Amino acid sequence: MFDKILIANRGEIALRIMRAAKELGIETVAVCSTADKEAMHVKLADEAICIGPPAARESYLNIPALIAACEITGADAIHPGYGFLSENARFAEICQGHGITFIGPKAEHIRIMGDKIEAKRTARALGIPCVPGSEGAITDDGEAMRVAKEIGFPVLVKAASGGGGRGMKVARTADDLLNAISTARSEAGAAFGDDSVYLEKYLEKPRHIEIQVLGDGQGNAVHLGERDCSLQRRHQKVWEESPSPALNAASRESIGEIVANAMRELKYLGAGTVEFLYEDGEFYFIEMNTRIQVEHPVTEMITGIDLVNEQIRIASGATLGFTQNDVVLQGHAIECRINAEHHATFRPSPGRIDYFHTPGGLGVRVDSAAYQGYSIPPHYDSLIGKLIVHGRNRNEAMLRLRRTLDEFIIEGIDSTLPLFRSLVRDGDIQNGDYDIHWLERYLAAGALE
Amino acid sequence: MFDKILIANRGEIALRIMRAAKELGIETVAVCSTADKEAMHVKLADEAICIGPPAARESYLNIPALIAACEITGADAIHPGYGFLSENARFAEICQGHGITFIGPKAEHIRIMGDKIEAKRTARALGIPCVPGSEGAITDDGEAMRVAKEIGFPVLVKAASGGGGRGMKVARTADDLLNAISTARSEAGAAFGDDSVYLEKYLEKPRHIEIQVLGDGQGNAVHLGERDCSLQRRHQKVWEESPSPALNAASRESIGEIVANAMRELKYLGAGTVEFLYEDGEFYFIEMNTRIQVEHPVTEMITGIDLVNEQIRIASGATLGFTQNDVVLQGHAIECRINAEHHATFRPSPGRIDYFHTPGGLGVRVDSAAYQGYSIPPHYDSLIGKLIVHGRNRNEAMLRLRRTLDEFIIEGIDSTLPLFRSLVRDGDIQNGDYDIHWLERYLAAGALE
Amino acid sequence: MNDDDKHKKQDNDAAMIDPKLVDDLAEIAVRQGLAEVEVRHGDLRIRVTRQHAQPAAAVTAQAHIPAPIASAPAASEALPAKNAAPAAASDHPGAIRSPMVGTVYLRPEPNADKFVEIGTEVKQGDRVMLIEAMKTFNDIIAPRAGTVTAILVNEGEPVEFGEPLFVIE
Amino acid sequence: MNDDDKHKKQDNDAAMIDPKLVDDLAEIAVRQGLAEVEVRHGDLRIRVTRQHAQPAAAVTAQAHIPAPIASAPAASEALPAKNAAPAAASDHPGAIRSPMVGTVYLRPEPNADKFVEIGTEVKQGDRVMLIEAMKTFNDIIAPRAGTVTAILVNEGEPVEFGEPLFVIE
Repeated sequence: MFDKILIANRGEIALRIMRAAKELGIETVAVCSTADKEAMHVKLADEAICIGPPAARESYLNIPALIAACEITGADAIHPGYGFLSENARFAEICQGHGITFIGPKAEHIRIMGDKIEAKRTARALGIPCVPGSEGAITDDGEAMRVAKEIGFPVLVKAASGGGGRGMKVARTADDLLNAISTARSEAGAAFGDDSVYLEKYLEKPRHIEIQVLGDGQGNAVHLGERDCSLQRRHQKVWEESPSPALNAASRESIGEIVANAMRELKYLGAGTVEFLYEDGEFYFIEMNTRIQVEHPVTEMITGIDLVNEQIRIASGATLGFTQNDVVLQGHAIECRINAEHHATFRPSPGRIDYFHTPGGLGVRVDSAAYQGYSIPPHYDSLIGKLIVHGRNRNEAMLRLRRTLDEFIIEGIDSTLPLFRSLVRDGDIQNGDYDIHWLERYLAAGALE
Repeated sequence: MFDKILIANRGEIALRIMRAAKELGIETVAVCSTADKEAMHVKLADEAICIGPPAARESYLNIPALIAACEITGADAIHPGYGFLSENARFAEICQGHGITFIGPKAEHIRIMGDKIEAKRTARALGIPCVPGSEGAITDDGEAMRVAKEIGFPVLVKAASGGGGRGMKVARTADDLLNAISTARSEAGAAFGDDSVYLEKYLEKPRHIEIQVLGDGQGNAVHLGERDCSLQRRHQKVWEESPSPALNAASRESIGEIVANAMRELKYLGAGTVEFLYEDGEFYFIEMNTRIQVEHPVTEMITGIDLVNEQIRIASGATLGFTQNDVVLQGHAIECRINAEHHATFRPSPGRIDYFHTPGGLGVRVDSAAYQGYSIPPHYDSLIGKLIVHGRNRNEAMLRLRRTLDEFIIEGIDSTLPLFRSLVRDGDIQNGDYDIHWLERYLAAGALE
Repeated sequence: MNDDDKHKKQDNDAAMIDPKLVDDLAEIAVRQGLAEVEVRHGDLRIRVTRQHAQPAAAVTAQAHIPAPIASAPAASEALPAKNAAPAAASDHPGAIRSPMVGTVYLRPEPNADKFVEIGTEVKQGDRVMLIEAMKTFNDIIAPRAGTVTAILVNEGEPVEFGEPLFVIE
Repeated sequence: MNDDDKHKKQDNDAAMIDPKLVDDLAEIAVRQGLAEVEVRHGDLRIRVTRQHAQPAAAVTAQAHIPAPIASAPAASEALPAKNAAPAAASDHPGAIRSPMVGTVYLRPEPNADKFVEIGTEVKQGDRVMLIEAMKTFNDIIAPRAGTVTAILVNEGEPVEFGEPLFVIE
């Protein structure tokens, strides 16, 4: 096992990783930018190193600084968290080159899954169901039209290097297609320096359902059920829950086994998430995230498995300590991402938290690096914390969520708490009846104004 | 189900009950004394009624005021919490007489278990193992000597109406006996207005182990495993955990079934706890508490059963929704009672909480009615809150407890947090090697000075 | 406590300093729950500071200074207070307050006249209201002689302990 | 927000401090949830501060009023800070700070002389130290000419970004 882990991240996930390390008896090194010297992960770590100025590219994305910080502290492993360098294959390689264990998948797998076209090719080869679409980048307009007609309109034009919704265009009919391709190309070229695009079947009302996996790199892998992350705003997940209100046990087991088998074949190492769109009973692979995700606590609450603990154990060379049969999904969990944003305009609201009171009691978990008196710096994401509740069934979890949202107090800055207080009382949400467009429609209808 | 529950209590247990009621969709009425108008249970209830001045006998123990508060708010049930009127059989009867459901056992069972001699007689009749001792009160010195010799010295002389350690004397040899009896008698007479005493085998190094039960009053009852509450100071529990480090699965199942069977025979209704001393593999009944206990979350964490939810359901007439086979004990839970007291002198420290930050993350629960800016009034108990951790095994729970204690911040008043930070690092505690005298010895040795 | 120290520190231009002013500022600081008050005029400078998080006892020991309700309002606003009623109505000075929880009746029986009206002269011990609790009617009597100048509750209304009922002047 | 009104109320002939005015300001601070209110007129200055600032925006909107840092120190002390070093050492004014994380070397190789000693005159661009990071040695140069008056790190010591290294005067 490692002696000392450097946590190459900040905010709640840095604290999450630190907690797991402390509970394994491993020493922790926090890194911070000059904007984060008062951050909780700095205060609670065994050691903390300032690695650069506020701009992330000079601090949290600064590979030489992170390696140097390992050198001067003697850290023998790095946990990258999510975002920042967590899906940077070169960083994983550099770590290995310096004798530091990168707590994450093999660089090769990070690289494959980081390339959308390569990822899809690999997924298909592993038997994971994909959205019907072009076999790789489209270079010719005639071919594009042929493929689009084969898939059937509407079709989606997507940038090969894209993400976050940029470089995506819908062509509803054949007349729209060439225009959609050229628009997507120019957006992709400007945003990612790569104008290659591909085509996919466009789904009208899909849900976002993702499967959590854990593999030990030695051919053992399990799935830990799904998370339904359909409630999104601008492609950012807002509310995640498990089990999905849309799946039954048979479909859960079927897609779970397909994914777990794929990971066994791939000899995948560490935690990962295979994301799908789900419509009319069919799953369509979107991408695989080769890291821990923001919403991982939802899975922890229904499985009792500490995912970050497992990441660390596996990275240190341990094999998976349990099989698929040992994984039991119990009850229902829901996570709300509380952001420092106005609940209706979503205007970011950095600044000082004047009052901070978190809910407590049975079945309640708060993952947050905020504290009263903490100033949320304007340089990074707006996540204040995550409220996760667990109940014996979805109804109990919803009632528990309602009462905990009413107990949660954040003052001095705007937060999205009022959004969640509305959502938990909404009929569609109570019925689990929502797709990936639901929240945008709800907000557009002015439900919160 | 009830429409509106009046919570005849204050502090963290009032909040605990309120949370359970809210999660059942039941309206809540808080009551408070004039000293508690800023208390969290008052702020979070649907309605709040001031029932009297600070002195408990004029407010929280004021039966007419509580009944009148039900009348003016239309509450159809009263939850008494723990302490105050929770084990007052007359109060339970008065509630029924006014058409208000008392959320607790039948008055008859409260009365039996409230009388130590009657309780022991009943326990013995139900097959629950008792401490060898006199059959009821000792009236004659010759009889006392005969019984004491039969039990074997040392013996304990106890007041029939006693509690909290008052009216208790140890006679190590026959020479001490008559003196011990007369001292105990006069203490008991002064303290309780009843000088009857009885004799019991005195245990040298017992553990305090208690069995949680739940019955529906219709003959269905289950046990929910044990809690080890051996770490006590002046007969006050300080740290509780489950499973007990001292029991194995066979002894757990054996005593559990004995107790569950007794409750089935008694047709016990609601939550209750049968307390034992445990020494050399034998259990000795001490008493039964016919109410929810402070340390109930320990059991909730390892069973997943919401005890207060069950109390309310059962009181409304529901039958137990599960059988003994459905009860699965998972992992290990530990609770620390954080008091507003100096950690070494235990001097009470009422006053304003200037900074309050609770730990979060996986497997952590905080039950507390405190908040930043709250002033703990000097009139009531000193419990600030309970920190409960759960882990897959005792080692994980201990490491989690250590890291959460380090995250917990309470400023402005003294708290017993430093005591727990020491305990979690102590070798005996880590080994689970302690009895009911361990903590007093530890403190007497000046471990915290 | 440190108000006294401040007094002593101000002896440079002792003649200029009015202890009464300092005391007034201190009283404002305590009553308003301030951390600090500073005033300057020309060479005059007075600053009074209170410790963050004064234990209640430290201040209330000085009988002439009102209790530090300083941050209580802030804290109580921070936690959502659904029941403003108890605090709101209880501000009436000199009101006779309810000795119990219950339901108020202003007349001995439904069709009878009220015990008192505004303007009624009462003697000490006169019955002014009834409060019903647990099916029992409890007399609320005038604690002193005088004129009823306000009745603060309505027929059949629930009252809490300590809620103001009426005013005699 | 009502500070302007208060300015107007502030009469020129208020030669002495008016406690009523202070009290009014305090009442505004409490009611509006401000951390601080400061008024000046001529050489009159009154400032009231509260510990528990409510919405910061209300105060920072007025550029001339200092930001409410009131309780920030309390809060940061409240969370246990295990790493006092970064804050403690960084107070040296005018020190040249480390541009990177790494290990400091004061001489070009183990047995060589130090680049500089206290008292050494340096030109702009002179090498003063090396910092090793990722097996690479990075020159730390004098940003200006002057005399080295302090060396704040030791041979082989780890340094963080922004940590003061030496002083040139």
